Amino acid sequence: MENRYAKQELFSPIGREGQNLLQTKHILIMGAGALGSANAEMLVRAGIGKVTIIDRDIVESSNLHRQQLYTEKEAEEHTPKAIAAKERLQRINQDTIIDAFVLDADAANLEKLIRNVNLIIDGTDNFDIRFILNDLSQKYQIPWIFGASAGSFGMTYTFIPGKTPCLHCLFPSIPGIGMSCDTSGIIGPAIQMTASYQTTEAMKWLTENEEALRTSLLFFDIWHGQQQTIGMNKGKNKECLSCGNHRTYPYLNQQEAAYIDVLCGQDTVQIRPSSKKKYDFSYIAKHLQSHGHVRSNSYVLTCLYRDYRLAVFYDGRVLIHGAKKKDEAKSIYNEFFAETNLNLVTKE
Amino acid sequence: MENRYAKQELFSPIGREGQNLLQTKHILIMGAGALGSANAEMLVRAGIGKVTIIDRDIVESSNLHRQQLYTEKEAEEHTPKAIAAKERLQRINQDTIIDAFVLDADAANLEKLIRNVNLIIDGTDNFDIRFILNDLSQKYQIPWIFGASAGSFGMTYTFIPGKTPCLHCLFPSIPGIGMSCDTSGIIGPAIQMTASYQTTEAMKWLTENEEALRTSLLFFDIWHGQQQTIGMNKGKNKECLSCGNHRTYPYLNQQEAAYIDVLCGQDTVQIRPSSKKKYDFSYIAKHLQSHGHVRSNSYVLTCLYRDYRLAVFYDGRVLIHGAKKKDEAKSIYNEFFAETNLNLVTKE
Amino acid sequence: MIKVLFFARLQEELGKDNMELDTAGWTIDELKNWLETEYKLDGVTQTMTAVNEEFTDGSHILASGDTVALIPPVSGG
Amino acid sequence: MIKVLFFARLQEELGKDNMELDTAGWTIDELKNWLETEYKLDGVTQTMTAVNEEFTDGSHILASGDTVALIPPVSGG
Repeated sequence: MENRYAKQELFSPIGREGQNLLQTKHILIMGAGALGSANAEMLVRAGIGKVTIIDRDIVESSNLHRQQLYTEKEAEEHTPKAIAAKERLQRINQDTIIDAFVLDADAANLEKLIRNVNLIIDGTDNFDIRFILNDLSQKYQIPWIFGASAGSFGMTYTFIPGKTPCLHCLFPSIPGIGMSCDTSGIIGPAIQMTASYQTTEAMKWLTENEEALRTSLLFFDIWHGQQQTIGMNKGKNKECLSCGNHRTYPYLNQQEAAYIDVLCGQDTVQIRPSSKKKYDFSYIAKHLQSHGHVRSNSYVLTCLYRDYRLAVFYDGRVLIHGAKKKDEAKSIYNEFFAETNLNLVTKE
Repeated sequence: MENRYAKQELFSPIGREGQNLLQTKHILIMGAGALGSANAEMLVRAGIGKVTIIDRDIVESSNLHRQQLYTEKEAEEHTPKAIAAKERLQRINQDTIIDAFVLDADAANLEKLIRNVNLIIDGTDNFDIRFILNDLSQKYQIPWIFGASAGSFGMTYTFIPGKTPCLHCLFPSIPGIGMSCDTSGIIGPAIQMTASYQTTEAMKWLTENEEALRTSLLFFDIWHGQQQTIGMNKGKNKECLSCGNHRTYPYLNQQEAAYIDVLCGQDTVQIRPSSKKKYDFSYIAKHLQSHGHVRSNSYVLTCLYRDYRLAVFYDGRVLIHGAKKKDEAKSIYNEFFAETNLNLVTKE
Repeated sequence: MIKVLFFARLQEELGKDNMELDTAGWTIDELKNWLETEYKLDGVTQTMTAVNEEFTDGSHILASGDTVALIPPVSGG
Repeated sequence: MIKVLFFARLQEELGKDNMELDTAGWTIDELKNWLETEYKLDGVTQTMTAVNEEFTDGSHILASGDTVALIPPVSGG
C-alpha cells in the first residue's frame, strides 16, 4: 500500500516523526462554517488523529460560495453543518476519528468537550464565543488559534497559554463592532488564506515544532495586496482576568439566559430558550403545515412561513431565516412558541 | 429563492455587476492536481460561468493529503482526475458548465481548447507545459496566472499579454531544476495559499477590476513566515521570442515525440507514444491478469505487476506507479508493449 | 510627525490609508478620541493598535517618528 | 557592501538566509557563478534575481548598498 502521507513526510520540518505525532493528536474545531470547514479539510487530509467539530447551524445556499465541505444537496436538505462536515471528512479520510456535535456551544457544554484536546481551532464568527474559548484555553492550558475573515481581510494569532498574551489582554472587553460578512461581504480566497495560516500553525504545534510558531499577530488584505505583522512583546497584561495572576475566567461564569443572535451572513436570527427544552414536534408540525411544506430530519424541522423559513432544532433553538431584525424574529417566534413564555433577553 | 452569492456581491469591488460578469466568463484550468483543484473549487463556488479542466492523471492515495476535490473512493478506483473533479464540482454548483478532458496536453491539442477562453489558470506541475501555455497566452492574447508550490513555498504571477513581461522574458530557457514535491515535499496550506492568490487575481480580471491586479511577482514561505514581492518594471525583454517584436512562439512548434516523464510527487513515470494509438485492451487484460487483478473503467485499465502498478490510458499513455527511475519504467513498458516498437526519447 | 496607517474598514470610511499628524506627546487613546470626533470614524476606539509594528495599549505616549497602525477587529469566519 | 538574500532551497543548502559580500561592480551573472563555485550551490545560475525588490537580468551591475534576492524556480503544483 502506497503511503498517502509520503509527500508530507518529505517536508523536512514534519518528517516521518512529525507525521506519526500528528496521527495521535486530537483537535477541537469550534464552528463548521467557512474557516472551520477549510481548516477541518486541511487537517483531516494531513492525517490528524481525532477531530471534535461543533456547529449549531444548518447548511444554507448562501454558504456555498465559501464553505468548502458542503454541496447544493445539503443546502436543499438543510443538513446541520456538523453532520454534513463529518460525512465529507470521513470520505476524505476514514482513519481520522470525527466527533460531530450539532450544538449551540457555551461555557458549560464546551468545558465537557475540551478535555484531552491538544489544540483548539477557531472557526467561529463572533467574539462572544471566542472569549469563552480564550478562558477555557487558559484554564486547561490548551493553545488556540484565532482566525477571522471578512471582505478580503483576514487576521490570525496563535494563543499559547503561559507564553503569549491572551485574547482578553488584547481586547479589554468584547469588541462591540467587528467586521463580518454582513458588513463587508466575503470572498472565498480570504477564507482560504486565513485558514492556511491557521492550519500551518496547527501543524507546527501538533508536530512539536513549537519554536517555529509565529509570535506576531498577522493581518492581511488579499485583494489589495497588503500584509502586516504586529509584534506582541508588549501585549501581555499582568492584571488580565483571564490569564493574569489573579484570574477569574470571567467568561466561564455567564448566566444562562435566552437570547437572540443575528447569525453571520445569512439574514438569520437565532432564538435560544433559557433552559434546555424539548418541543412537541408533532404538534408544531401540524400547526405549521397549514403555512407551508414541513420537512424534518433527525436534527431539525424546517418550514416556510410567509417570507421566512423556520428551523426548529431538537435542542430547542429556533432559527428564523429571512428575518433581518431581532424584533421581527421575536414576533414570529412568539406566534408559534408563545406558550413557552420565554423571557427573551436581547444580547447586543 | 435565497441568492447564493449574496455575501460575495456585498464585497464592494465585486458587487452585483461583478457577479453578473463572473457568471458569463470561461476559464481554462490546466491541471487538476493540487493547485488546479483548489482554484477550480474556489472559482466554481464563486459562480464562474464555464470551466474547461484538463488533466492526464488518475487519483492516487498519495494525492489526498493536498488535492481537495478527491476522496479515498476515487483513489481506490483510480478515477481520472478530470472526471472526478467534474463530478465533485457539479455537486457544488450545477450552474457552472464544466468541460473535463482526460488528456495529455500539448501545444496542438491545447490550441483547440483555448479559443473563447477569458483566462488560463496554471495548475500544472512542470515548466514544459507552462512555456506552451505562455506562448498560447501571447498568441491568443489571453492572460494566465502562474502558480507553483513545493515544501512550504509558493510563487505566483499574473501574466497579461501586451502589458506585463511573459514567462519567457523571466526565464531565457526552461528551468532545468525546479523545486517540486519530489524534492521538497509539500504541505496543504502552501497549496491553498498559492491558489488563494491565483483565484483572487482571477476574480479581479473576470470582474473587470483590472486596475486592482497585482503587478509584482509574489513569493512566500508559509512555514517560516516570509513573503516578498518583486517588481517587474525591468522584466520585459524586447527581443523575447514569445512576446517581443519578432516573436516566433517557439514552444508551439515542438516536434511530437514519444517521451518519458517523471510525474510530480508520486514515484510515477509516464510513457507517451509518439503517435496516438489505441491498444488492444482485451489482449492486454488477458496478458496482465496472470500477474494481478486487472481493473478498468471507461478511461483507464489498471493492473498490479510485481511492485508496480500500471495504468494504461485509452489515449495510449502508460503510467508506471512505483517506478522511481526512467530506465526501470522503460524496461517494464517494453515487457508488455514491446511490439509497439516505440522510439523512446527521454526528456530531461 | 506621527504617521497613522488605517486598515480595512477604516480605509474605506476615510478614503485613504494613511495620514501624517503632529500629535507627538499624545497618548494612543487621545489620538483615537480625536480621530473619532474629527473624522466621524465609527468605532476607532475599539481598534487594535500597533506602534512601529508592536502591539500597544491606549496609554502609550507617541513620539515623533512613530508609525501607528489602527486595525479594526474582524469577527467573521 | 552588497546584501544577498537566499530563499527556499538555497537557504537549506547554505544553512543561512543572507550574506554580506564586497562585490560592487560585479554583474549578477558573475556573482552567481562565484557563489556556485565557492559554496557548491547547485543551480544558483538558474535562480530568478531581484535587486532592491525589482526583477533584473544577469547583466545588471551591482552597486554598493544593493540588496540582491536569489529565488529558485518552483515547479510543483
